[in-house]
Amino acid sequence: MKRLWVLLALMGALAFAQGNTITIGLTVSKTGKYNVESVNQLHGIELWQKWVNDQGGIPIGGKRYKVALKYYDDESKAERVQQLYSRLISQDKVDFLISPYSSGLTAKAAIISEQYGKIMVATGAASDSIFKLGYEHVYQIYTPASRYLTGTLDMLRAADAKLKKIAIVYEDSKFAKAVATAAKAYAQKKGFDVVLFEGYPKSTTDFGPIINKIKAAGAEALVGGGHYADGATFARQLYEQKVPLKMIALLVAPASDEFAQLGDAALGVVAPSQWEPLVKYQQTCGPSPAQFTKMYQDAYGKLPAYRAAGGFAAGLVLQRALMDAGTTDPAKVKAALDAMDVTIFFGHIKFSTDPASHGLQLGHEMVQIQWQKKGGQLAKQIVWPLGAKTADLVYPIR
Amino acid sequence: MPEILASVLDGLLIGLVYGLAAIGLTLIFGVMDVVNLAHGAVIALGMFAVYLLFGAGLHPYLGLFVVALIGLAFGVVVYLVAVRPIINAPPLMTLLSTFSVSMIIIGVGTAVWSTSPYNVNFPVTTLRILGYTVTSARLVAALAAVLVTGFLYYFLYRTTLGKAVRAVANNREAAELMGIPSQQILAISFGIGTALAMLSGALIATLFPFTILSGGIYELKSFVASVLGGLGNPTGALFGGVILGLIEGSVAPFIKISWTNVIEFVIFVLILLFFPTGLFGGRR
Amino acid sequence: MKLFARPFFWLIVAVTLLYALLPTLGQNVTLRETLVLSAIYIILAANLNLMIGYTGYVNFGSIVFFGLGGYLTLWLVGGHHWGLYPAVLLAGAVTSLLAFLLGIGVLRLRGAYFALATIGINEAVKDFVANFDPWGGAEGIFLPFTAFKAMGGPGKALWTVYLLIVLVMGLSLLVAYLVKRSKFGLGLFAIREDEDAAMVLGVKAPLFKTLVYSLSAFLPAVAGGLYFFKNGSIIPDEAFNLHLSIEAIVMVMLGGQGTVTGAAVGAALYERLRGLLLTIPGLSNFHLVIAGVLLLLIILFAPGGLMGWLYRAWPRLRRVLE
Amino acid sequence: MSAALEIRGLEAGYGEVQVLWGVDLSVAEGRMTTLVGANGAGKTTTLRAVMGTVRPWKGSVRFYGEDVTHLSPHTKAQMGLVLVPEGRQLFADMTVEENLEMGAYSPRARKNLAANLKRVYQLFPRLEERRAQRAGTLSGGEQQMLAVGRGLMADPRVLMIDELSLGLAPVLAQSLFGTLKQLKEQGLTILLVEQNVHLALALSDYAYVLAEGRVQIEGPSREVARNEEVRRAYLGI
Repeated sequence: MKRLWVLLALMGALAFAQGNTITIGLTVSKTGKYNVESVNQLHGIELWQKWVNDQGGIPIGGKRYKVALKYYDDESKAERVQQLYSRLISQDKVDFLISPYSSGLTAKAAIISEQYGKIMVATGAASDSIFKLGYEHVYQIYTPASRYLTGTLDMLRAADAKLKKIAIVYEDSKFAKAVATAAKAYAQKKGFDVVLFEGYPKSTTDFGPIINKIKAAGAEALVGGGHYADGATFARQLYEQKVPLKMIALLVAPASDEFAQLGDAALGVVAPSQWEPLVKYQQTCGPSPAQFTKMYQDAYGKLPAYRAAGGFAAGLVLQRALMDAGTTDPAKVKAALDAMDVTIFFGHIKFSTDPASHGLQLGHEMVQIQWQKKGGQLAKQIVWPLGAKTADLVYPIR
Repeated sequence: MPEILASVLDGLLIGLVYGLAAIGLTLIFGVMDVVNLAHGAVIALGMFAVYLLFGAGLHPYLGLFVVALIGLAFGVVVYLVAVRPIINAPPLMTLLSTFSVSMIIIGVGTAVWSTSPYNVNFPVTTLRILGYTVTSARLVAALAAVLVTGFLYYFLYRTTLGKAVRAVANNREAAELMGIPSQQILAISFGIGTALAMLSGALIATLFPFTILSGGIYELKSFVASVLGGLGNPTGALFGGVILGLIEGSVAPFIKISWTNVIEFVIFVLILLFFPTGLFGGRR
Repeated sequence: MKLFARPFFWLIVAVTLLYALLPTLGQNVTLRETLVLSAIYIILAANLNLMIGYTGYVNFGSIVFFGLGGYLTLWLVGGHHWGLYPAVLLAGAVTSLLAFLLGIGVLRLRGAYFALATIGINEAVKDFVANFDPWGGAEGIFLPFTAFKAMGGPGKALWTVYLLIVLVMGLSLLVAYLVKRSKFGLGLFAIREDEDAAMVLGVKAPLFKTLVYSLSAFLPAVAGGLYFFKNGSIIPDEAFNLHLSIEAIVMVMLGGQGTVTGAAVGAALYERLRGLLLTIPGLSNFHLVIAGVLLLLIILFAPGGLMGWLYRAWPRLRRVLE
Repeated sequence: MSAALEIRGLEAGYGEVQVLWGVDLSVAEGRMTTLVGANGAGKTTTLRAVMGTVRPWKGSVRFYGEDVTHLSPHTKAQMGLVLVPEGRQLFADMTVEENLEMGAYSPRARKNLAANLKRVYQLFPRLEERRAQRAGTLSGGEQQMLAVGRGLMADPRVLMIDELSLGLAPVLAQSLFGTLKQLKEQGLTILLVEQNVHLALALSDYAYVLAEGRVQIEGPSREVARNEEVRRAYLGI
């Protein structure tokens, strides 16, 4: 089975000599549809590894443990994930696990981690449902899908107390549908009138029919979207069709830097983001957001995307739990994770301990970004929460 | 009500482009009984062709002419390599060989362009007609589809070569007996079918973003449209495309968009079962 | 037929045992996960071969059975707290019945029309399920952890499911063999050669075709149930992946259509090849291209596949390897 | 006198089944030659092997002295070796005139398209009346006229006709044979395969009797027609 794995663990000779090494296993989508996001996430994890090893390792119960990573390419495919996680646990004897990228792959890996009672920190996976299946060893870093758009709606309500009619239009995928369903309930609670609630098929490129419906329903604001490709197209066609919306908030797509390629069509579009380099969280452990951003820039020559930050955060949370536990004993580490309530550069981290939703992220909040013109240039600004903002929300946009 | 009209108009315009794609598929089937499973991949190639030409400074609408020529040449090559040796074998063989061509195109395309979306960013104006907003690109695409179809009809019914294509489609052996080099005609027909697919891809690329995988959905729509119109019947395929577009446009206001595909495929299977020669009569 | 006197029967038993024992002996989970894919491919190819190889009907959407079986199973287990065993059996039976009813209509079509219709059916079912809320729509179905606990925890459950999948693989090969050696199979081969002539000779072609279509749905549906149970979740795109059903055709062609050994060897080879192409650096980007070229070469130069080539080289093999 | 078409030792068949076992046959220029024989004797196969729509296994076909055995059918047609196939094989979805036009596809024939069209319409006025009608909708007799007319449009140097009268009413068959006679008188070289042995032998100059894939008897038509043995053994008259 040599063909399957690519060993990238960089183990210091010292660590070998002392024998104090913690091995963390994961799969990375080096190929396939999650390639870009997953490799980004890996960069964050590797940066954390380097950071912690440069400090001499993780201090646990008076000893220092170096961190080794072991990962394989899962090809973005579900069928490889279970095979490789089984291998990581039973053959490579890794100590802890980090999830693959995406909720779909994480769900498959979770069955294996649960089978062996291995702790798995899940990053790049925003699904709620994985954490409602009764798993006891999976911990979520991201804000779950159910709270993706709640901040957006809070912001909209704060900007316009009178606005009633909103449209929720989402990609018919597991993630976007979960987000939209939760957003609908929250919108109704907030006193919005959801005049259109509809999904569009995954490969949609022609948003004409949907846009006609948005117009027909007389929606004043739009929240929804799905992933990058559909979101960018949706924004472009909304602009071309001159749909009179006061706010457009889309998932994922506007949070990417490439979104600027849309030009004027990008202007004013809002997106929830897990994390942005400009956020100002007051961390109680680990690097500050600015320190992390600098470290990342030094290492990779560009600004970190939230996926990279999520990767680093996953390592940091595990590190924190090990330090709190003072031992590598899985049961104690699990107890430390259950009890965790910290703020790191990525934001507030606290897990649900309710058996019905064990491991679900409760603390972390989304930030809202908006594309604005700054000195003639399109730029992302943080507009919500107010404590973290870098600019005021532009409202209405049209 | 105006929204419904807008939706129907949208459907009509895009339906013409579906129709053009379907003609490419149905022409090849009509002439040589080959269901070209590389159709979708070729549509995607058309998208990238116009994208590359645009990148080289050619206006997308001028690029169409070049795309058509590339399509013709490419189709002839595909025919000679993958279809000709097994043209008389059972249908499974040509289905599989054209599918393998599709795998090769998509494989190379993925290696070169990955599967991320591309756009042909050229200035598009917005027109208001009867209080409804339409982009110039949509109008031009529909018009181009009609023009290309007209041109194809002129070719098939007014030129000797075009008539030879129809003769070979009617009776390959008799055509050969009359001195018509049937293999050349088959190669040319495959080339034309491919050129039409690439043209429709190029037109779609002026409307929507695309990836190397985008051809798949239009391939399926081409199947539906050409079966609606009767496999092997180019006029039928154009009408099939329009019907498909109109169905999409007219049901969209009343049901969830995501049900449109279900309706289309159910119609597809039902038509195959109960009107196997399509609504306009095809060749069996 | 004296089944136990046939060497080929014992060959099937031996291969099945080999798949069952190899990973079990060393509790080798990695090998198990590799072999489970191989076994699933063999199941898909062997059953598809009943249609393509035996009857000459190109089913492009055979994966719809696999997906439906998976959905029915997960719906019964996850939503209605059924046990896995009754759930997969019912899923298989229902899928097979649906195939029978569908077959009555769709098998009137021949050649390319049939092939197109099977694509349409798969896409229609996929889009329907993606909109069907009782099955979770686009979100799919996720199994609660209790479903695994009921089978002694996921560790034990996954081993059990693996052995069941291997059993289904063995059964698929056995069915393929028995059908080939039966009068029923003879009728199918007659339909493949010339359906109209077969009818004249008294083969009840419509009934035979419908029966074999229905039969070719049963075991893949059971396998789908087991496979997606193992995955713990199912979504429309994974369940009704048209690409996988076309890959199944490639496997059958690679091994040699119409032969039991060919379908199995083709499937196993394809799994290895695919894995190899995906992991060789530099080639991983081109694995689709290489697979495509390979398929084209088979079609153009070796339409009988591997078995066709072996039979020609050693004609005696024909008597041993079915 | 040189032969327009010279066939030597022709063997051919379908799949593994051999039908022709060495056919020798020669067609003199300006004459009408006929090939008769019972059903399954290999008449149609002979014509198809000559054209190349059935691949000849062995033997040679010479056309005005040139070896054309392995040329493709369309090349032979372009050279002027034209077959009016059994069962007419029209382009059913095309109009009568388009069918005729397709007959003149080869560059050689295309030059004379207008003249030939006129000639065909003179021979078969019915076709001119129905020039815009789809060939598939013609009556059986009209279809046969069109098949012959289309063959003539190819400007044949040798015209081979397979089963001219098959399935036609006797009156129609008579009239078609009349046309054939006219063509012969105009100097066209013809090789005729015909079920109606009486008519064929009456009209043609030279005859070959084919049985079991070989030429059994040959001679001037009148003599063959009188040959009692031929009548009984091969022609079932």
